[in-house]
Amino acid sequence: MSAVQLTPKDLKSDQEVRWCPGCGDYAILNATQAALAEIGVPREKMTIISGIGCSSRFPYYMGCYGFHGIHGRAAAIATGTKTANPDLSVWVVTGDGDAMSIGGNHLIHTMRRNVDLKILMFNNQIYGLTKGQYSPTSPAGLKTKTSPFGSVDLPFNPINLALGSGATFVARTVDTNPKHIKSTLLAAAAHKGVAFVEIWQNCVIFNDGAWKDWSTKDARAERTIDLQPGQPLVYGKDNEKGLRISGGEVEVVAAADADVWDPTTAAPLAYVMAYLDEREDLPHALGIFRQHDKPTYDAAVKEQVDALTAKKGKGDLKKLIYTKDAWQVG
Amino acid sequence: MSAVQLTPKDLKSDQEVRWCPGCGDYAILNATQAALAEIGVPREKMTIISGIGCSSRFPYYMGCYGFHGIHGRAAAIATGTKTANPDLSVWVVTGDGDAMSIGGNHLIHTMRRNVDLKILMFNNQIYGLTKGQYSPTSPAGLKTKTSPFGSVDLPFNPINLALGSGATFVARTVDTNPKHIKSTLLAAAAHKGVAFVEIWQNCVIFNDGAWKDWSTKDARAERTIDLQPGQPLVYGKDNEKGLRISGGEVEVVAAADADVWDPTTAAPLAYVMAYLDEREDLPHALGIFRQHDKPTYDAAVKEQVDALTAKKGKGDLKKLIYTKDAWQVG
Amino acid sequence: MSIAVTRQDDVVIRFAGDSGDGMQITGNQFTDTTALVGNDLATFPDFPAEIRAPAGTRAGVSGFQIRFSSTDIYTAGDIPDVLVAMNAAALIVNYKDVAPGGIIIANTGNFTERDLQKAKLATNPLEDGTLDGYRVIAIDINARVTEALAGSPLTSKDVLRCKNFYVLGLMYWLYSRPLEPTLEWLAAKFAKKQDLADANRTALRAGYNSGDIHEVFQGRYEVVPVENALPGTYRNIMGNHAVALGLVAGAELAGLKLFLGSYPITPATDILQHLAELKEFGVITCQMEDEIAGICTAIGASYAGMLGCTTTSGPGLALKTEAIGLAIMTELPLVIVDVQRAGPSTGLPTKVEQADLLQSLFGRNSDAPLPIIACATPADAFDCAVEACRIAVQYMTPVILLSDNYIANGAEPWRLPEMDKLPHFPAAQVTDPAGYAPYARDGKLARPWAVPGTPGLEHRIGGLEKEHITGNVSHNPENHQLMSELRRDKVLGVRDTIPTPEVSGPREADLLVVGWGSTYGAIRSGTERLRRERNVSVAHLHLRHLWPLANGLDEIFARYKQILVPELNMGQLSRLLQGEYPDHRFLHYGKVKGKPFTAREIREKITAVLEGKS
Amino acid sequence: MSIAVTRQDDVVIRFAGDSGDGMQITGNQFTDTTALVGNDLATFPDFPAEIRAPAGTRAGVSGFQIRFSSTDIYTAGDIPDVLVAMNAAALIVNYKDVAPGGIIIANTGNFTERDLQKAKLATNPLEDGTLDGYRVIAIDINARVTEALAGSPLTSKDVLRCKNFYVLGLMYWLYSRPLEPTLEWLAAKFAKKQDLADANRTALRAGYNSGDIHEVFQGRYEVVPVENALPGTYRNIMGNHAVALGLVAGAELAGLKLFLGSYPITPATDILQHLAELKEFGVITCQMEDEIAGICTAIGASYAGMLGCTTTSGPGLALKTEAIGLAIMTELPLVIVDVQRAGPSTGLPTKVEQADLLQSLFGRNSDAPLPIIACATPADAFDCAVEACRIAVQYMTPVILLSDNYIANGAEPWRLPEMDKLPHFPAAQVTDPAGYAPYARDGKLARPWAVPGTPGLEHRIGGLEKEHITGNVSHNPENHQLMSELRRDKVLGVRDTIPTPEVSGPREADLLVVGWGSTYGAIRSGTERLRRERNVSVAHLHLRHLWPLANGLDEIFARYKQILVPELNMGQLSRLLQGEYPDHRFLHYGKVKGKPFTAREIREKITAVLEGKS
Ligand SMILES: Cc1ncc(C[n+]2csc(CCOP(=O)(O)OP(=O)(O)O)c2C)c(N)n1
Ligand SMILES: Cc1ncc(C[n+]2csc(CCOP(=O)(O)OP(=O)(O)O)c2C)c(N)n1
Ligand code: SF4
Ligand code: SF4
Ligand SMILES: [Mg+2]
Ligand SMILES: [Mg+2]
Repeated sequence: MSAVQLTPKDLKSDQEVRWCPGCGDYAILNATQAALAEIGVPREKMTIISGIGCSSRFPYYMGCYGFHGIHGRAAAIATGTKTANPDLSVWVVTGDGDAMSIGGNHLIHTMRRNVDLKILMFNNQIYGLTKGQYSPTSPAGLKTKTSPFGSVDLPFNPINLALGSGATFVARTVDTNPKHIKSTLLAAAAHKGVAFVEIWQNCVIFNDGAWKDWSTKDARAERTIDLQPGQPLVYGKDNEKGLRISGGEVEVVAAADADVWDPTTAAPLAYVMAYLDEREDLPHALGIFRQHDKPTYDAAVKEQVDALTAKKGKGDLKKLIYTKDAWQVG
Repeated sequence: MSAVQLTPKDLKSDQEVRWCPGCGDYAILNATQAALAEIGVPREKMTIISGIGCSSRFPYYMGCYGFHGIHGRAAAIATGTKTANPDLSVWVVTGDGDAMSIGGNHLIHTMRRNVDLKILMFNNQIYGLTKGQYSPTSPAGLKTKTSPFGSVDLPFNPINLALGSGATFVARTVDTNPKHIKSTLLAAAAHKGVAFVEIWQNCVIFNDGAWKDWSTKDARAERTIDLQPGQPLVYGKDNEKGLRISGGEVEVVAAADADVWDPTTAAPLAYVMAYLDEREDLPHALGIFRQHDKPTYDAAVKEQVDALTAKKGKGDLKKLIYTKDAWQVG
Repeated sequence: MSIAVTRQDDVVIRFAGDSGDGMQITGNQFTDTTALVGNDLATFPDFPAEIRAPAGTRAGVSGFQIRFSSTDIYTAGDIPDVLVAMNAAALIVNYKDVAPGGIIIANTGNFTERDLQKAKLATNPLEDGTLDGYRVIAIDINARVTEALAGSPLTSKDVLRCKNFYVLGLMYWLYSRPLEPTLEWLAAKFAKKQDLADANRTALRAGYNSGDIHEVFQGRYEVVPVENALPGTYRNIMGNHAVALGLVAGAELAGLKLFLGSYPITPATDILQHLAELKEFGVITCQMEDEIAGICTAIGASYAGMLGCTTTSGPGLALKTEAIGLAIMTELPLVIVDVQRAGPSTGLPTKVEQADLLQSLFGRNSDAPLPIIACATPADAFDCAVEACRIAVQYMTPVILLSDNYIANGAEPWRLPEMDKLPHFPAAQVTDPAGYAPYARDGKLARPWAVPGTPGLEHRIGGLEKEHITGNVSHNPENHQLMSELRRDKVLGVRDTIPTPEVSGPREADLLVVGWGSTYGAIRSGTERLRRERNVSVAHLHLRHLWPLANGLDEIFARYKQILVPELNMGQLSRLLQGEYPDHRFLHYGKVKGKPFTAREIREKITAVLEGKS
Repeated sequence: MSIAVTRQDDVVIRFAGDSGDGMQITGNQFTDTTALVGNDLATFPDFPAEIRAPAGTRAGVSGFQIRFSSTDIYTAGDIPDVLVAMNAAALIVNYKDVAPGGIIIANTGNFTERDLQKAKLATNPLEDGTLDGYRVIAIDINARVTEALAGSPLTSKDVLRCKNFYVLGLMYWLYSRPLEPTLEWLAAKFAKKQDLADANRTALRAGYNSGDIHEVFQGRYEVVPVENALPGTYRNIMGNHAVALGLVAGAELAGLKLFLGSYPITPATDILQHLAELKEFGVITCQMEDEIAGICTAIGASYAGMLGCTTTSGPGLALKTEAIGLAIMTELPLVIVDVQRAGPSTGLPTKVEQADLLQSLFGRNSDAPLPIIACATPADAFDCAVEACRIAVQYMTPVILLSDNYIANGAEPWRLPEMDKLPHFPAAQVTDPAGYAPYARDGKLARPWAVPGTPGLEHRIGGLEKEHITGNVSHNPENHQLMSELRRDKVLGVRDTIPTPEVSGPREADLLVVGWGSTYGAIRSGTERLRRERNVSVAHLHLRHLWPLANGLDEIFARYKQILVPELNMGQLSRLLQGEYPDHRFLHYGKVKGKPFTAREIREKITAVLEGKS
């Protein structure tokens, strides 16, 4: 693709944006437009494919090609699109319900296959569009319209699920930090292969403040750590604290003694970072958990087609139909 | 449940067993009957629920209750059965296609919810019943009827997927070792919560020898390690080699220096053991990867029902219908 | 000066405002109070789209229509007598429906330049002649509420949020309704937020008093209670709520506990939400990962001896079809509720349509028959849910219960059933191993229900064809034919336990109008009025049972010269009837606009048909 | 002594043996050779259940029937003239079908005590009178093969594996067929396993020679080539293979590349398997995680500009219905192939049924019309697949192509199309931004296909109702009505590009038999013979297009006194026709035994109907 330079405005559509005032989706939309303007892909080669949910209205607001699919199936539709035309930059926008509930199967298989899609999962820990039922990422005990006495479901850790499915790029960002969204999406775009990006998103109406313990500016400094390739695992207001991994466990150390983060390692360290979520005493990780290079599905499909076409010559319909074992009458 | 003692024969049904001669399913059937005879549950309180596949014919051969469901849905059906009656011992029997392909979503959600089901996944890395197509666990490059030039799909590591979904009990065993199957199933039965057991199974017809590098008696000693709670991580013909985990990586050490295996740790060590599968130089792990105690879904559902019934009194239909805001006419 | 109170028999009010304006609450309060007054009533809430659109836009308009009357009514009315428009967008979207000369109350506080812009209006419709011919009452409700709540501890934004109660108060005044029910509701609702309770109370009273004080109206109205209402205890009910209650009742009447496996989907989600509250009835609700898991857990629960049930809307039903086949093959009881919405595909998720009938009948691989019933009104939904449970349990079969968005969210007074007159249909779960066979059959052709946990009845079921009696897997050709016929005949046998429906109107006439589901009200009202006022020779037949069709329909059809089938679809019941009763001709009258029929549309169509014009 | 060669016109042979006995290979070899000889033929392979049952049991029996003839034939025959039974189970399961006086060749080597036991036989049917009235040829094939292969390097187990080629040789001798085609096939097949090639060759020859040497038969037969066969190039083809080729051809004729998103399911899997081989045609096959992903990737690929296609059987179609609605709403081309099997639910997965017609028509939420076509025979499947592609591309719509298990695995000689006479229907993907609108429509009411990657045509599609022309989301009531009508009319418009089907037989008659799909052969053959032999007044109308129904059917139906509709289901086409053409009466004749109709069943039914007996 030729390196095209767009402005975020080029990526706005003519449709009125229709989320609730204060919804975290706005910030994500803006940051996405800013990021996509910089990936060097012309508008017509970008397509956004979504399922159903508040988050899934996303394609309508983007000035490129868009497909608002059906609930849970965005990853499957996008797999078809990308495999049919690997030249396109295909982005999947989905919610915690759309991706992890009804769409869970397509999600894990897309990640396993390493289809070169960028999957943005807006995690508000709730079904927004259907007005407030718990989702597979809602914490146990959450009271919602369908769990009036508290949900008895244990939630997924989306990062663990993505890692466990074999995703080659796994990252996390948050709606309150547009810069971080942008840099994360740029890294995702640069990755050749599936990129799963969990985006903590606030639903002001049905689950307000779900992430507030980690998402506000102050909380972010003290209670999150940003995983960046080649950077030390440090956090705190003045980056004064560090993490060191030993034997699957994690300890807090002085910044100077912190391990350096390497998302490309084959060893299962990314899981250790996901495990931080379970620890009250440790920060939650944002940033890039894993970044592995593996053959992509769409490229492998194309290679096989190309290789066999080169080997056998372009298929000839007549030869296919008129085989050796045919016989002549009359 | 009262402790009942059965013989394996009690768990045979009157139906002729119909797998191909030499199929690994026979050994698993026998070992399962042996194990289930010892779990202290009477026949009538056991039910086996399956999907579709060679493996899924299992219920017909068991002398307890059985439900041969539809393709991929066994875990969902079983969730309903177990939640409706937590008093039953509910076993799901499924294949790599049934569980991980079409049934992937129900599988991961069942594991996330920690429904107290025992899920036995017969992994032969192939679709047996439909006569030999690659499955989500087939190695990349496998030539099958639908991948004549080699599969371009990267496979799941079932253990990683189970762990990443939050399963509380994750284990692996192999059809060539009936004793190991039996002890693994007994451990699964003893676990309160979901138990995911991958069983390496040989399909003589369509994927013969898929596991032979690890499953024969000799290979097992040298190329597998058995994860048992509280036991050192040793392997080799004379248990002479050991494993030590450090910083997410694994090294081979003398048996005496081996780490002791603890599947109950909260730290993500189980992933390290799954990661052995990716290493040519290390053994593959069998045995128990994870064993965590968490509230089960079925019990939590029941508790909520019981608690609210205790609090509000048994629901009175008349009161439910004749509410305060009703009025009288005539 | 005292203001005259005029008696009216039948009034339609539409509240319309922004999604955030609380129109649904206003409407529901007016409804509840009106029910207590003893009027018959029907409501039609009309949500815009799923997401809150930007405030002030046309897309963001939310409406609630209520019709109340001194006599029996069947629909929420065609033409509002009063429109309350809380902003410019609400006005422009709705005013055309109002009866000529009708009242339009407009909140001028939300007709600023910006408001007009957001509503895509070049000029102010209050001033540019748009509303000529209506009785426009322009009030700056924002200002009045702010005045009334001067000194309240609430922020000015929260103060403005009370304006719907101001309007409600005003409408109570206009139609002479008591404030008490709403005052009580506020006290309960905001028990822990006294400030809000106070503010809304004050706004309500201010609105009520403004009627007297400001003399904006020439007079007040009174709609006296229904006189010839059937004696009994009544309560206001919405369709989704009625289904939930019916399922609980149905399970209890069968001696079973209810299990609901479901996945949220508009407009069916409420049923799950209602049932999730009823733990003390032993009701288990599992919100599953998708629709397939929803029905599969329900099948698994029925297998375990509960009454399995699943609730959904059209797209969700489409996903459940494979599993429905499993329930048919395993012959387990199961109630599947489909609250229909407009499609195809995602379509218009918050709008009404009756277009899942053929999906319900035929939307499965192979010949896979099951009984289908549809409810006519919110109150009828209770009876239909009970009936669905009865059939499921007595015949060991999945049953589809069709509701729709109009019934689901509409309300009407429900004459509560006398508890001891509810039908009992205890489920016969077998326990005796003697003579047990999994696919033996009783007089209804139902197989015995043997539940895991029962000693000596261990058996295996599944989706492969079963051998007659033994239930073993069978590939025998004759057996497959026999089982296919048994499955068909069992379902057809439901005919023996359902009554032939009664025609409303003359036994013989020029025209019979046949309907099903939520068109009931419009058809009943349209046909009655034509008979009453213009002596038209027309009758109405409503079908609750869509499969099997009741005995005796053929004879009924034969008594009418023509048959008209209005449906909110492109022709589904008409197609079914035409196939089943080829001796008659069924004229389809369809509407697919995401809206219910109005009684007037029905009347006009009937007239046209009888005049040979269509 | 020289053996007489008798001429026969029409022969039916059934090979039956254990699943492991290679009966399908034997049958296919006999078929290919017979095709080359120039006979018309039809085959019917009959696999037992899905899993290899224990050797020797009744459940493990696998059969292959071939009928070949000197004249045109339409079915694989009702009654075998010869049964080859490789073991006791194969004999007992099949002998009853054989014509009285017919030949039964039994491999006595597999009638030991143990074999009888496994086949659940108390006594040996070769000895106990069971086969009285048949010409039984008992040969110990095991022994003969072992003799013939004495000295072979193969193990004795592998030697026994060659017995099917011994039988094949014997049958070649009996019916005077050449050995060369099979010898060539063996050479190619076992190019790298010379031992096996040699052994099978030897066994084949030994079987052939045994005809002469052992004089087990009184005579040989000859079935001369079809004389009046249409001139052209022929090749033997199975239905699933023909569908695969038709899809490749269809894509090429549209100027597109083919994309298949699928999930394996019996009996549709072969199509995926065939297409997976054709990479050099640019065909992409994605074996997905389930049926839903299969169709969704196909939709995504069509969206990207390929010709999306998905293949499945009934239970899989049930899972795809929600996504089909999305394809209907987004108006993308898509071919959905359903190879029907017996149900409901898992049913009888390897048996035939035609029971997905109504599912195809109505199995989706809301009114969601699409065109449906069904193939009649294996060769016809090619044309139908091309036709499905044409309609999908020209009308921008999903199309369902119905095949079934009988067609899928059956074979017949296929008169190859002349390449330059194949229809061309180039897809018109738009590239010009001038005047582009996503939901504008052409003369066929198709919307323009604008593919991502095209500059200036960026637009958004999806499952919510679309605004006419612009394609923006629209909740407008009138627009929804309009779009619903456009969707209906576009599909009905397909009528304009399909011919009225031709009746075979008299223009007017006492009875018209209307069929669809794989019953074609049995009906054609049954009606022709009744006319020919008994001068019965009966005609046959075969429907390729099931929706929309072709123009002119009404007039055709009017010309016959009665109309009979045989189907392998409980009444689906008959129901559809009755609803559409109420002026006529359609008599359903159903069979759901997992088997095709025999021509005799059709004849008997026709006779009964005409005699007023049914
Ligand atoms: C087949 C189907 N089932 C259910 C629904 C209803 N539905 C629409 S969106 C949604 C959940 C959305 O949650 P999420 O993906 O988290 O999106 P959010 O609205 O929170 O952004 C559901 C259940 C549907 N549209 N289709
Ligand atoms: C809805 C549906 N799709 C597809 C199939 C076909 N099918 C049956 S079993 C199977 C795969 C079985 O593979 P696995 O679960 O690994 O079982 P195995 O036979 O290898 O034991 C498939 C694709 C089906 N029965 N139903
Ligand atoms: S409901 Fe929640 S997620 Fe949806 S638009 Fe509103 S704030 Fe955002
Ligand atoms: S096909 Fe494979 S898995 Fe199936 S029964 Fe045979 S050997 Fe076992
Ligand atoms: Mg969400
Ligand atoms: Mg398998």
